[in-house]
Amino acid sequence: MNNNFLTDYLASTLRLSVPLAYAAMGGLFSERSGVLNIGLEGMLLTGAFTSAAATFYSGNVAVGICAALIAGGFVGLVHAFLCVTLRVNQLVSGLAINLVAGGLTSFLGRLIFSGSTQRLPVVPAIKIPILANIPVSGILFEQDILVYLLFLIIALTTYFLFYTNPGLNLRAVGEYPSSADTAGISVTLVRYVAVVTGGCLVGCGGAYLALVQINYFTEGMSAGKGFIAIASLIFGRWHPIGSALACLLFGATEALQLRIQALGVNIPYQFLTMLPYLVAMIALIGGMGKSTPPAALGVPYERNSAGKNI
Amino acid sequence: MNNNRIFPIISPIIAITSALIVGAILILIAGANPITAYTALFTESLSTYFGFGNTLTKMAPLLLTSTGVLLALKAGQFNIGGEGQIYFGALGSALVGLYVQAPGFIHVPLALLAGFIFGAVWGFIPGYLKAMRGINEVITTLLLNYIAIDLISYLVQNPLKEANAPSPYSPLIAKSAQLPIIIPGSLAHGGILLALIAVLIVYIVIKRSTLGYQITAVGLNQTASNYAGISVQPTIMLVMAASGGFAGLAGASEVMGLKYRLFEQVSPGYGFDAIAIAFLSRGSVLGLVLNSLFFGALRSGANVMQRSAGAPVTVIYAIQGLTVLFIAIALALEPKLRRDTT
Amino acid sequence: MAYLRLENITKQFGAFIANDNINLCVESGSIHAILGENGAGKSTLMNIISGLYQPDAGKIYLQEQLITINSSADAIKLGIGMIHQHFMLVPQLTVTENIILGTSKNINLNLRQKQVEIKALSQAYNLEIDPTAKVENLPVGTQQRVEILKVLYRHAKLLILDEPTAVLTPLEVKSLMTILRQLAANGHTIIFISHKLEEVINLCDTVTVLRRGKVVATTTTQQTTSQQLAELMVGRQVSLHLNKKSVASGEIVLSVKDLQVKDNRGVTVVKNISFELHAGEILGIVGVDGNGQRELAEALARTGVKVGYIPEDRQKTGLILQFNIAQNLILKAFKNPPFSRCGLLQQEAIKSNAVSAMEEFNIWAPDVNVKVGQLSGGNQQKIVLARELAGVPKLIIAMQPTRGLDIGAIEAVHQRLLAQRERGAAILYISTELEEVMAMSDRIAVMYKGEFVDILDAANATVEEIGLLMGGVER
Amino acid sequence: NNQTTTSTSNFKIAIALPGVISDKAWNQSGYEGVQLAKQKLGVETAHVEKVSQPDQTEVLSDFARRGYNVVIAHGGQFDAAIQQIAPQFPNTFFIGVNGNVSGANIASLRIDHLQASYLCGIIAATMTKSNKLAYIAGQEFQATQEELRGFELGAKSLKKDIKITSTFTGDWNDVAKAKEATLALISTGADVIYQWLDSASATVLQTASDKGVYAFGNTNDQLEIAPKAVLTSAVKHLDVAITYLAELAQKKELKGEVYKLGLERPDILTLGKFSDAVPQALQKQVLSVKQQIIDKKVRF
Ligand SMILES: Nc1ncnc2c1ncn2[C@@H]1O[C@H](COP(=O)(O)OP(=O)(O)OP(=O)(O)O)[C@@H](O)[C@H]1O
Ligand SMILES: Nc1ncnc2c1ncn2[C@@H]1O[C@H](COP(=O)(O)OP(=O)(O)OP(=O)(O)O)[C@@H](O)[C@H]1O
Ligand SMILES: [Mg+2]
Ligand SMILES: [Mg+2]
Repeated sequence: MNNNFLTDYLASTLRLSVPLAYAAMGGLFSERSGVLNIGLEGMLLTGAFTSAAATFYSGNVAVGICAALIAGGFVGLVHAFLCVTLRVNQLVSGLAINLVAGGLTSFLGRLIFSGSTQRLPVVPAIKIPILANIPVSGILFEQDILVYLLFLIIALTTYFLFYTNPGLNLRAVGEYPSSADTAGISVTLVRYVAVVTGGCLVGCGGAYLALVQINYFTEGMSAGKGFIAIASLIFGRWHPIGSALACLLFGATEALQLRIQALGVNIPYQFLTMLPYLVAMIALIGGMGKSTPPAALGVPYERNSAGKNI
Repeated sequence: MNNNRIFPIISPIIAITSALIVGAILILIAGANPITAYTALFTESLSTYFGFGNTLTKMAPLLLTSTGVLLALKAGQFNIGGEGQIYFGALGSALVGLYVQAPGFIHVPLALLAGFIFGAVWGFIPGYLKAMRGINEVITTLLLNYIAIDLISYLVQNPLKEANAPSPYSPLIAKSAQLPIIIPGSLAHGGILLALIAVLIVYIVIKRSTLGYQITAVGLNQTASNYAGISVQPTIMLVMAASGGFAGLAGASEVMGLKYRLFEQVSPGYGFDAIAIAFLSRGSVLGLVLNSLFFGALRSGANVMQRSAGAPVTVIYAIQGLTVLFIAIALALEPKLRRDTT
Repeated sequence: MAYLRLENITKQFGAFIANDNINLCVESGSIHAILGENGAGKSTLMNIISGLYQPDAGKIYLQEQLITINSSADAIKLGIGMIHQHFMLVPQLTVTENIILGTSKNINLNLRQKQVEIKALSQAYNLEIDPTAKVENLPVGTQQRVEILKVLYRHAKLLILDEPTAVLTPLEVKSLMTILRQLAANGHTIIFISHKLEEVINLCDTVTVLRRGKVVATTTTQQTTSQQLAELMVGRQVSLHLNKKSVASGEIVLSVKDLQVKDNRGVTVVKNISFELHAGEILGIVGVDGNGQRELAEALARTGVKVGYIPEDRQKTGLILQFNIAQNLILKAFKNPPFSRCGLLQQEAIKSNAVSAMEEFNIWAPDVNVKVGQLSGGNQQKIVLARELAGVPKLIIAMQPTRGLDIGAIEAVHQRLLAQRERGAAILYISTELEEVMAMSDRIAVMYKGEFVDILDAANATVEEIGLLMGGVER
Repeated sequence: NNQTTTSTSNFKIAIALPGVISDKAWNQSGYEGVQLAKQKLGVETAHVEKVSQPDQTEVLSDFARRGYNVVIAHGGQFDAAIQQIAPQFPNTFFIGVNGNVSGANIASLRIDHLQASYLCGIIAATMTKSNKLAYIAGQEFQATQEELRGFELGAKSLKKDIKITSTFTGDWNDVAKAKEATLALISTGADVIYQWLDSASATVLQTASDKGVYAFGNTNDQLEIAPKAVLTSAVKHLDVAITYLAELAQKKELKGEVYKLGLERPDILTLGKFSDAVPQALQKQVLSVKQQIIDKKVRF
């Protein structure tokens, strides 16, 4: 019973963190390249919707996940086009993406899923032999493909950013695009690739939400997770592992507050639902504070002002 | 030369038209009539007596909050916390409206002041953390939104709840603390005037005052400001507090002018609309007024389109998003177009 | 044989012609200087050669082959490397990361191996550097070295150096010259931009002078003198020598005893500094960049006395580039009358203040509403001077006040400061330009590792002596 | 589909909904209510969804101004707005669903939530093995509190020491959170769950099914969603209730009072199909209590 409780807690923490972490990783790619991405919420929703719709029609979760990946990437492409090519204000572009995605997914959702409850096939869990038998933490090795993929993505992103040439280019573009430009790197290309890749990842997070966690699509089901992902990203100082840990913190406190409620502790529930945000706030104040964004974050790059007063 | 005058008007019109065309397709798919819907949208929200009143009613909180966002922006701060500050402002004014007794000419300003101060407190916290501790204000303002919303939810459900109310809201605030209706018979209340006054004040402060100069200097270059003897940190804290204060006034005007009580969902996302408004206005105070009016019309038009044309709310949200997007694009392209034609 | 040849290159920014029909020929293996006032169009032309800008008209020949350079990547492929006037280093990255940026098609960074390569490269060219250091923690002089290594690492055959010596100490300049000569001897072709005519005469083979976007002369350095070049650049007589009047030193304005300053990482960077400064006196402070000069200046600037402070970095700390001239001129006094009344700005007073400052300080701009970011460095510096001297300060701290300025502007700055001295101001003149400090100062303090190793009388000091002290050699 | 249609009767009703009409629960039931009224009474209808609280007064007054005879506000949160608006429009009847207001032209329609949840409480108390029951809803307000109380009373009528914990997610949209909340309840030992959620309802039932615990359907007969888990459902035919009041209004028989409709109107409030897991004896017992409630022998 006690073991079970812990295992459940761990599993719940993980499930609550996964969509956040996908979104945060997606945001990380975009923001490390210098493109602000407040549209994570809309991208999550897009991923959730397309994965559900594609699975609904094809009956195949793999198709659903791929669709979410593509749709997320497409929204990323739109964001990149707006921010990089047209130099639209990046904050506005993100907010607009949230609005459009919210409206369109609901609209299409009603067209596609009207009437019957959607019955989607489940994403099977893959047990990793031996490891899955470890008490309590064994639950980490009894997850579905998207969770393992996430672990891989976090590791790969870390490796990519700090140990590869394209990763170096990405960081340089986000910090000082003129420098990258004079070194022969295409700022535009790097930003496009980063934002689109980011979109794909966020789309995956949406797919997790719709296919794994809930198994159907509902309107507005991202419910603010995109914004929490942004908070995690900043909290984690735009570092993949830091951000993932920040997501875990949000997931863990959320899971905790739900358990406190479930145990019947006599605290008004509003104080419990605010717990994750409160904890994050306290953690920020308690010294984990300063985080410096990539220097060029939010600034469109224009070559004619290269090297000039940025 | 002529082009320079025409573009700022033409390009938003093209943008809005494009959004409406895309929207029309969606409305058609949904099985409603786009022409009826759009006729309703425009005639109602801008040209009829009550419709315009509704637009103004929506405009008030948007204008107040976006004024706050703009002010923070001038000092280089991103205030994403308008939402939470609105809730806190609403709380402040409701407390004064509920528990203080005074004649109207004192009660109204007092309640507004309380709204301002409560909002200011909620803006000051991230301001303090940013200025003194270097903690990114985007994340703190974002987190404080959630905390404020939960806190108000608790308060209206427990200590402040009206007895026997089926849903969490407070009792009515005193008559003396209510803002007057300015367009008789409609819902348009004194909060709109308040918003216009606030905008005017901010305009004067930014454009004409030494404080505005100081704020702008800090926003543009903290290092240089610091060397010139400007106290950068107090400026940031002050501006963030004031920014929160304006959002707080938005909450106060909703309580005192529209609902006459504190309720659970004070803001359905005004804080985020305000960010878009502030950015689309590109620092211009007049732009703030026009954009708030436009967003107000769009928001009240959303209800109208549903009511009289049966256009589904989902499409309306999509149209709103597309409009914001296309206007942003138009604004971004404007300098290019201008260059090409001259 | 001409390594690089430009034919009728023209570049316009809006209506403004930055480069006007420029013809230029750089011989293979030579060091070619480009001279010109601030804003003459030197950087623009170089940016065209390095692919950052595209010319509106004209042709570029490399080794007599017509080429088009559409991007920096193209230029790098063609063996053209440029060290930009404003450094193109990512402060948050390490030296190695900056140098290898964009050079490898491999996925893996192989940072370890690259560090070794760069260490070797730096030793080969005598450009000592720590490959693992973060660029933002390096003094500018060292950053310059990184920039040079960056170009060498890319195997550039044509090196363009846009004002590379502006931030270097005399010793560093000397070693840079040696390196450049060595590179030229090895077959590299070099384009060298500088405002320091002595350097040009000493180092370069040929020189082209630009004025207002046009070539006004091309000659060999043997056939010309500093004085001639100066006149070609400015188009009028320039005095290259200061006439410093002797001023009787007055009361003590500043007295410093055992000053200690810690930097933001908590390291003590200024140690036990004591000195006195009199009215009408200029105390020069020399030293290799990064020996605590900046921290000393900042600490003194904050003392609260009426201090005029000319900071090292005019663009970041001296000015608000997005503000116009008039606004920048009131940055320190905006709260005082006549600029402010009842908390409101008085536009008339602000404007007339700007108009008279522009006249008095010879600030060249169409009007007072021009954004300072669009002015040349010289004019920017004059605005800083105009503002800092407006308060009739008792103490003036000038840090690298002539960095990057053309000779005309340098002359103006020097004259201003000397006039202040005559008025009775006490001046702290901090610079890495040894000769300039020696010419300006009454006494010279040599700073090394945060300490004054000695304070000398300017009249009797020699360059050699000071040079040794700067290197930490005690007498 | 949802367009305004003209009809001969010239009687117009409108509904303002706080959420989306596709939530398969509360808001959808309100929307279906006016649809049913349109079909059965031939009235003209209109609706507005996602009416946020600041918009309530605007929406209600606008409908009234357009001459709608009946304006239905779907949720207790509209009560304050109704009181504010109704006096200005004496020719329009305002109906607050789940509301608690009455007046010259104000009526409220309340489903007696307690009654159904009381019966479910009895079933839950019998079926539980851990003696721990759970209640989960999106937010706490009068109606959800009433339901919780009914559930509690029902359960305690059988077992005095039974434990009931409640969870509120705080966000009706956050389906994922609702699911985790369910899992949290289950992991603390609860083995029968009563839920009142909208979009998240199905996921709660499926989760219960996966974890091998019992649950109740709400609003609709939700047995089909998770036949192994759902014991029965508290079926609320709000559409019928709304149509009923609309009909009264059309016949000018609607009074300014709170209409509390309960089990005595099986077409409006009733229990859904029992699952096979519920023993026959228990079914009988519950049905007899139900009769006692109808006969007013059991009161709350
Ligand atoms: N990006 C730009 N946009 C518009 N005009 C520019 C731009 N860059 C340069 N100019 C114009 O071109 C002229 C030449 O600038 P450039 O940078 O080439 O001068 P420079 O000779 O390098 O001066 P300095 O000695 O100060 O470095 C300037 O006076 C300016 O008016
Ligand atoms: N964005 C711009 N638009 C127009 N002109 C510009 C712009 N940026 C720079 N300039 C012009 O380019 C010229 C040279 O600029 P630059 O920054 O190279 O000045 P500088 O004198 O070299 O300054 P520094 O002291 O930093 O070396 C100036 O005359 C300035 O007017
Ligand atoms: Mg230059
Ligand atoms: Mg220069």
